Amino acid sequence: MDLSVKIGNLFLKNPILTASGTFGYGIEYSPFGDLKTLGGIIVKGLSLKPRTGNPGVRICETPCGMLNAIGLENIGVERFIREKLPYLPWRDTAIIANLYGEDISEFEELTKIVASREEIAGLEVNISCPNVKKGGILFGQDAKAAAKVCEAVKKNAKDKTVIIKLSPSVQDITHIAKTVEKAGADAVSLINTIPAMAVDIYSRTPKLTNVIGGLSGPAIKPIALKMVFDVAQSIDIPVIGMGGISNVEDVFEFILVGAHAVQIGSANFTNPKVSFEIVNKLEDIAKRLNINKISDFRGTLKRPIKDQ
Amino acid sequence: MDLSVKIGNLFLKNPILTASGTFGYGIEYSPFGDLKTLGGIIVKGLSLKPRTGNPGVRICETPCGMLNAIGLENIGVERFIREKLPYLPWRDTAIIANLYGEDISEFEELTKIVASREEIAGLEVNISCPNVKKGGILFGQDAKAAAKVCEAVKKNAKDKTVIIKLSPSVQDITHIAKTVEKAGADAVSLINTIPAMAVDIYSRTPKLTNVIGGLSGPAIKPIALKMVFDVAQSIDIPVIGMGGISNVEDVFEFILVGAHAVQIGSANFTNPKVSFEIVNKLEDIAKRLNINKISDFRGTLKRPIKDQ
Amino acid sequence: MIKNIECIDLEVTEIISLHKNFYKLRLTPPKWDWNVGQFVMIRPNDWGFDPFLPRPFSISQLDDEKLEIFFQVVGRGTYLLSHLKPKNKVKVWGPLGKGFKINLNLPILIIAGGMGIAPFVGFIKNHPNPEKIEVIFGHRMPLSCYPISEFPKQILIWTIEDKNEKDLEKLKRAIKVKIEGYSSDGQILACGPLPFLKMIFSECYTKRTHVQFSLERPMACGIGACLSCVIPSPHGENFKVCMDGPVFLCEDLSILFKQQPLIMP
Amino acid sequence: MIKNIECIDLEVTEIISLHKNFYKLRLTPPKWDWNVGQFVMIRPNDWGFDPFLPRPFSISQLDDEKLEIFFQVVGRGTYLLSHLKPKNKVKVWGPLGKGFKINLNLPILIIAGGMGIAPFVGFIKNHPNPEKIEVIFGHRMPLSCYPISEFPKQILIWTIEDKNEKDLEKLKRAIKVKIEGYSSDGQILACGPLPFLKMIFSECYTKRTHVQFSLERPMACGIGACLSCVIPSPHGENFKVCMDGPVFLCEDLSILFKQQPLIMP
Ligand SMILES: Cc1cc2nc3c(=O)[nH]c(=O)nc-3n(C[C@H](O)[C@H](O)[C@H](O)COP(=O)(O)OP(=O)(O)OC[C@H]3O[C@@H](n4cnc5c(N)ncnc54)[C@H](O)[C@@H]3O)c2cc1C
Ligand SMILES: Cc1cc2nc3c(=O)[nH]c(=O)nc-3n(C[C@H](O)[C@H](O)[C@H](O)COP(=O)(O)OP(=O)(O)OC[C@H]3O[C@@H](n4cnc5c(N)ncnc54)[C@H](O)[C@@H]3O)c2cc1C
Ligand SMILES: Cc1cc2nc3c(=O)[nH]c(=O)nc-3n(C[C@H](O)[C@H](O)[C@H](O)COP(=O)(O)O)c2cc1C
Ligand SMILES: Cc1cc2nc3c(=O)[nH]c(=O)nc-3n(C[C@H](O)[C@H](O)[C@H](O)COP(=O)(O)O)c2cc1C
Ligand code: FES
Ligand code: FES
Repeated sequence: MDLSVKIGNLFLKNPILTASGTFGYGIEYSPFGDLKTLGGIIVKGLSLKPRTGNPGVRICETPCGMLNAIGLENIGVERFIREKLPYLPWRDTAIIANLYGEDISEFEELTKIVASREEIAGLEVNISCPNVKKGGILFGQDAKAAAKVCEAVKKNAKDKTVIIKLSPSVQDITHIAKTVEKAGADAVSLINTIPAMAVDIYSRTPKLTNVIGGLSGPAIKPIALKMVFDVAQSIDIPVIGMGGISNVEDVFEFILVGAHAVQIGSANFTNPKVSFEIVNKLEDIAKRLNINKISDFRGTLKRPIKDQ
Repeated sequence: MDLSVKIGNLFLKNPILTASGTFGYGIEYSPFGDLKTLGGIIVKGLSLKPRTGNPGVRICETPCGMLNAIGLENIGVERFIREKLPYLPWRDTAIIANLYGEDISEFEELTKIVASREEIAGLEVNISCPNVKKGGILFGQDAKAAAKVCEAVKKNAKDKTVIIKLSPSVQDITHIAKTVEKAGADAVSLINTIPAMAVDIYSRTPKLTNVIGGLSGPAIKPIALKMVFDVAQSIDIPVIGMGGISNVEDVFEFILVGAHAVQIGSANFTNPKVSFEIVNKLEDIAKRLNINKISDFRGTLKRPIKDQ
Repeated sequence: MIKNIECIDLEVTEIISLHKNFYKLRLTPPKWDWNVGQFVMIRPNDWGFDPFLPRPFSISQLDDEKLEIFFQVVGRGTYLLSHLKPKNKVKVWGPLGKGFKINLNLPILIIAGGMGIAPFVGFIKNHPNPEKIEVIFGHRMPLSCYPISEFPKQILIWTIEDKNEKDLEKLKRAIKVKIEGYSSDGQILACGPLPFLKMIFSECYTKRTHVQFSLERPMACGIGACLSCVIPSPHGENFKVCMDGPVFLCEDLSILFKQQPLIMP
Repeated sequence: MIKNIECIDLEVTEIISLHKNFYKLRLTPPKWDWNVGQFVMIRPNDWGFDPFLPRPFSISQLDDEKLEIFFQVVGRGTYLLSHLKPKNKVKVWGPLGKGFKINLNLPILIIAGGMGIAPFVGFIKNHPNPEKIEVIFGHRMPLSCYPISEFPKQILIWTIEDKNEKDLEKLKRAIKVKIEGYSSDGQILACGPLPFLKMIFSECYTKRTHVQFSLERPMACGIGACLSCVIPSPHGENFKVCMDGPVFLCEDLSILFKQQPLIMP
């Protein structure tokens, strides 16, 4: 059974990636499975300088999902390369750096740093974080800014695959997708979390100290699926889908609507073995679906017969 | 305890309305409670001519929510007035007509028809339905078009309160809210359902015959709450909040972030008595919250102390 | 106009497994006037928000001792129902829809496919003249899954396994022959999966035989409010399966089964 | 670097209610090397997606017979946990975090507030020299809610109800006096709600007494990956409560409790 996927220069042995911010720097999950079996690991968003993130309460549970307002806490790209990367099985699985910059020049510098590392297989550019004051979602909501970030990264990325991570908080996500495709992106990934909030009526306070957070988990899966479906039909570069994927059926749902690969996010919290378990189940389901290659299934959604 | 709310010329004895499309024409729910006790009833979306809606499977369940693609099936405004309105307790509770037109002139005509009926207390203008080919969400995503619909309705609405129902599928919902405020809206209501989809991997078909549907239910509550919070801070006219409200605590969450009133939608399906039960519990919770008037609670969300 | 519908919290009194995945759920009985073919919406009180929607089930039996539902586990909702325990509380609204119109004095042919037997269980068990009932029962699962053995011995019951093309042919022939037999003076009631009903429909429609069909559609409200369960009707406006049905006459289903609308004799 | 953490499906063997809303949950025991103060993440296999997140609980006791969690029902998750039945499967990962550093030969003062007693239950019951342990236990609910009566009789235990200002004063005084007593050669371990810990902190911090505090924070992963549980540290970078804690030394908490960072003796 051929489960492999090519995305730009990026070769994935299977379509299962772990989503940025939900799988730490990868190493944290090594007690729960063999990291080498994963299609790839997208590490926590990296910035030039270490960031301490947002103060106070950063997560809260919601119906079939959760809010987070971590605020991109991370140890910075340099320490990541020094302290984490050597312990990751980068020869056997794709390690993808997720990048966050406050402005274009930060993105450029970050890209230069990671593009020179053979251990890093690709870059995911986060222009969609709802939890930071500068950059983040602001780039993702502005087609021109998104294109500029994309060009700047691409120019400095050498042969590394550049994936632009899109925000769902736009009127028409296919417009941004097409824009970054034109700007040279090798792939897009979607969706990042959806801006949302939760409050406590008795204390009259927001549940997150940051007031606003990003919604993730199964609650958003139907929204994510539609966006992936729309984007996959509107561009020619590969689409990496995510949003609420929790089991192997969900994976194939995203592939059915056109995704080349997928990312497992918040589900890692409900079961730290889930990404490994999903990888193990891929072949089984593929057999049940009567497909020999994952790509035979991609985008094969049938249109229903309209008259009942 | 004063639970009443004024929204334009509209007087509600309490802030609980039932959401359009989830409470039929009202009469269907009379076996489950006294319709007169409700703050108001917003009836199924009405069009000039009867509509048969979308073919095939129209709903499906999703994590903590549901998709629908009814496609605005309704008996048309004339039959509604003849066959349903006389049986509704319009002297004792606010009956609000939800209007759907394919173009401005249809909205004008619809408005003329309902504005002349003393039984109808207010109009909710649906410029946000994701399940129809013409009008609907297209008006709601275009500030200029939204303003035009609003002006056209307002001009013909006589003294009826005009509520514009906003779509969440925009980049910045406060922008549309401000635009319709300027165009004369007496209030806005939000959110309508979020475009979404679901698929079956074994048959490779969408679960809805219409492919795309609108997501509603508790899954979207955190998104709705944030939008209501944002809109309430950006305009001076009242905001009616909805999206996943399922119990009386949810009601106060929306009031806490600034809503004047709320609508109970999909929750009516999980328990046909829920809207009545929520009305009954309002005073109890208000007491626990130490408030004498609902309006004392409105918009009193405290900002958290940032350093933990 | 509004029938005597109510929404109440009932208590589970018993849950009986006939076979893996086949269950009888018994609840404290409400006092309802009801017809065979009517249904209830069920939602256990401890479901939280996921699963979200209630589930529709035929009233299989309702007497002074119990409201009984006969169900098969087919997905998450029915799986969770099968784990209910005595004393668990369940929100139930009903009796919903229009049931079968039955004349107890005339012979009755029941054509049921699989779980399509559910609405008839109590009726068959309690009919004053069981020899008036004949049943064709098409099934894929072992017979022990269904409460067939509880039926009075006087009832003529033709059980036909439906596993392959040959079985299907046999079933078709049996249905054809029996329908002809009942076409002049009997009553024919049918319930089962859509393809099964369609097969019966083809037999009866052109011959203009009166058959009553009970349909299933995805439902949210069960009371005609959400418009999720509709099917096209020959009259232009849609039928709401939950209110106008779930039981329909043959001629009502001409559009659904894609025949020309036809005036029945 | 990575400790011996595993994620396994355990079976409920017993669930014992001490009092309304207070439960001991017993699971089939994993074979773990663990410390007092370490915790597990728990998620019953039948939770579906709602509630979504797992729940953190201190390991109250772990021996050849059982892994025991002592918990209070405070919300939906713990409510559902209290309805678990023997044989139900529960996903558990652990042992997580860093526990208390304990020298069994030295006298120990445990200061616990309410459910803060949970991590100490097994330790107190199984200590080879129970006379070496002294406990200050502040509580709001009746004593019968907590497994206090199971403790060996040799243990000095000061139970202080904490219902009003006066009680609180009494509790404060007791803590102050005891902390002084243990400051030179004993060990002090504290666990309880944040305001309770802050009170202890004020006592020990300026006097530079060594106290080990166990903290609670909302958690998603429990293993240092999600960064949801962090607190500010005096070293600039945040502490992850799930990995760097949940047990911290007094001097680690100066920023959290808003004192100036201070070099401890
Ligand atoms: C009027 C009526 C009477 C019924 N009587 C019985 C009965 O007596 N015994 C019995 O076993 N089943 C009966 N059904 C079917 C039963 O409602 C479904 O099997 C059940 O809802 C499936 O739920 P699930 O969560 O296990 O499956 P899932 O497939 O997980 O359900 C997901 C969603 O699809 C809907 N759905 C799935 N299958 C059906 C279906 N066949 N009909 C309607 N909605 C469906 C569910 O309501 C739910 O919203 C009846 C259906 C209707 C409409
Ligand atoms: C390391 C650690 C050890 C713990 N040990 C115990 C124990 O031994 N016994 C015990 O009864 N409780 C213990 N708790 C607290 C316990 O985790 C919470 O009471 C529980 O998560 C509440 O869940 P709920 O769904 O009932 O409440 P809800 O308030 O409905 O929970 C909603 C959300 O808030 C989070 N949350 C709520 N309260 C807390 C809290 N105090 N700490 C962390 N997250 C919280 C939940 O995880 C959940 O995501 C411990 C917490 C931590 C962090
Ligand atoms: C706790 C948490 C932290 C996250 N951090 C990042 C991040 O650093 N960079 C990023 O691009 N996305 C981040 N995300 C978004 C996820 O990668 C993913 O896009 C989102 O959670 C939707 O997928 P899910 O529903 O499967 O979780 C984070 C999500 C969560 C829940
Ligand atoms: C079955 C269904 C039908 C609906 N029909 C309409 C409609 O006709 N007009 C309208 O403005 N909104 C319609 N809505 C949207 C609801 O009024 C409401 O905005 C939405 O469901 C969000 O609220 P909820 O999460 O509480 O359901 C419909 C929603 C559902 C679920
Ligand atoms: S189920 Fe709602 S109208 Fe039939
Ligand atoms: S709970 Fe995830 S980092 Fe601590």
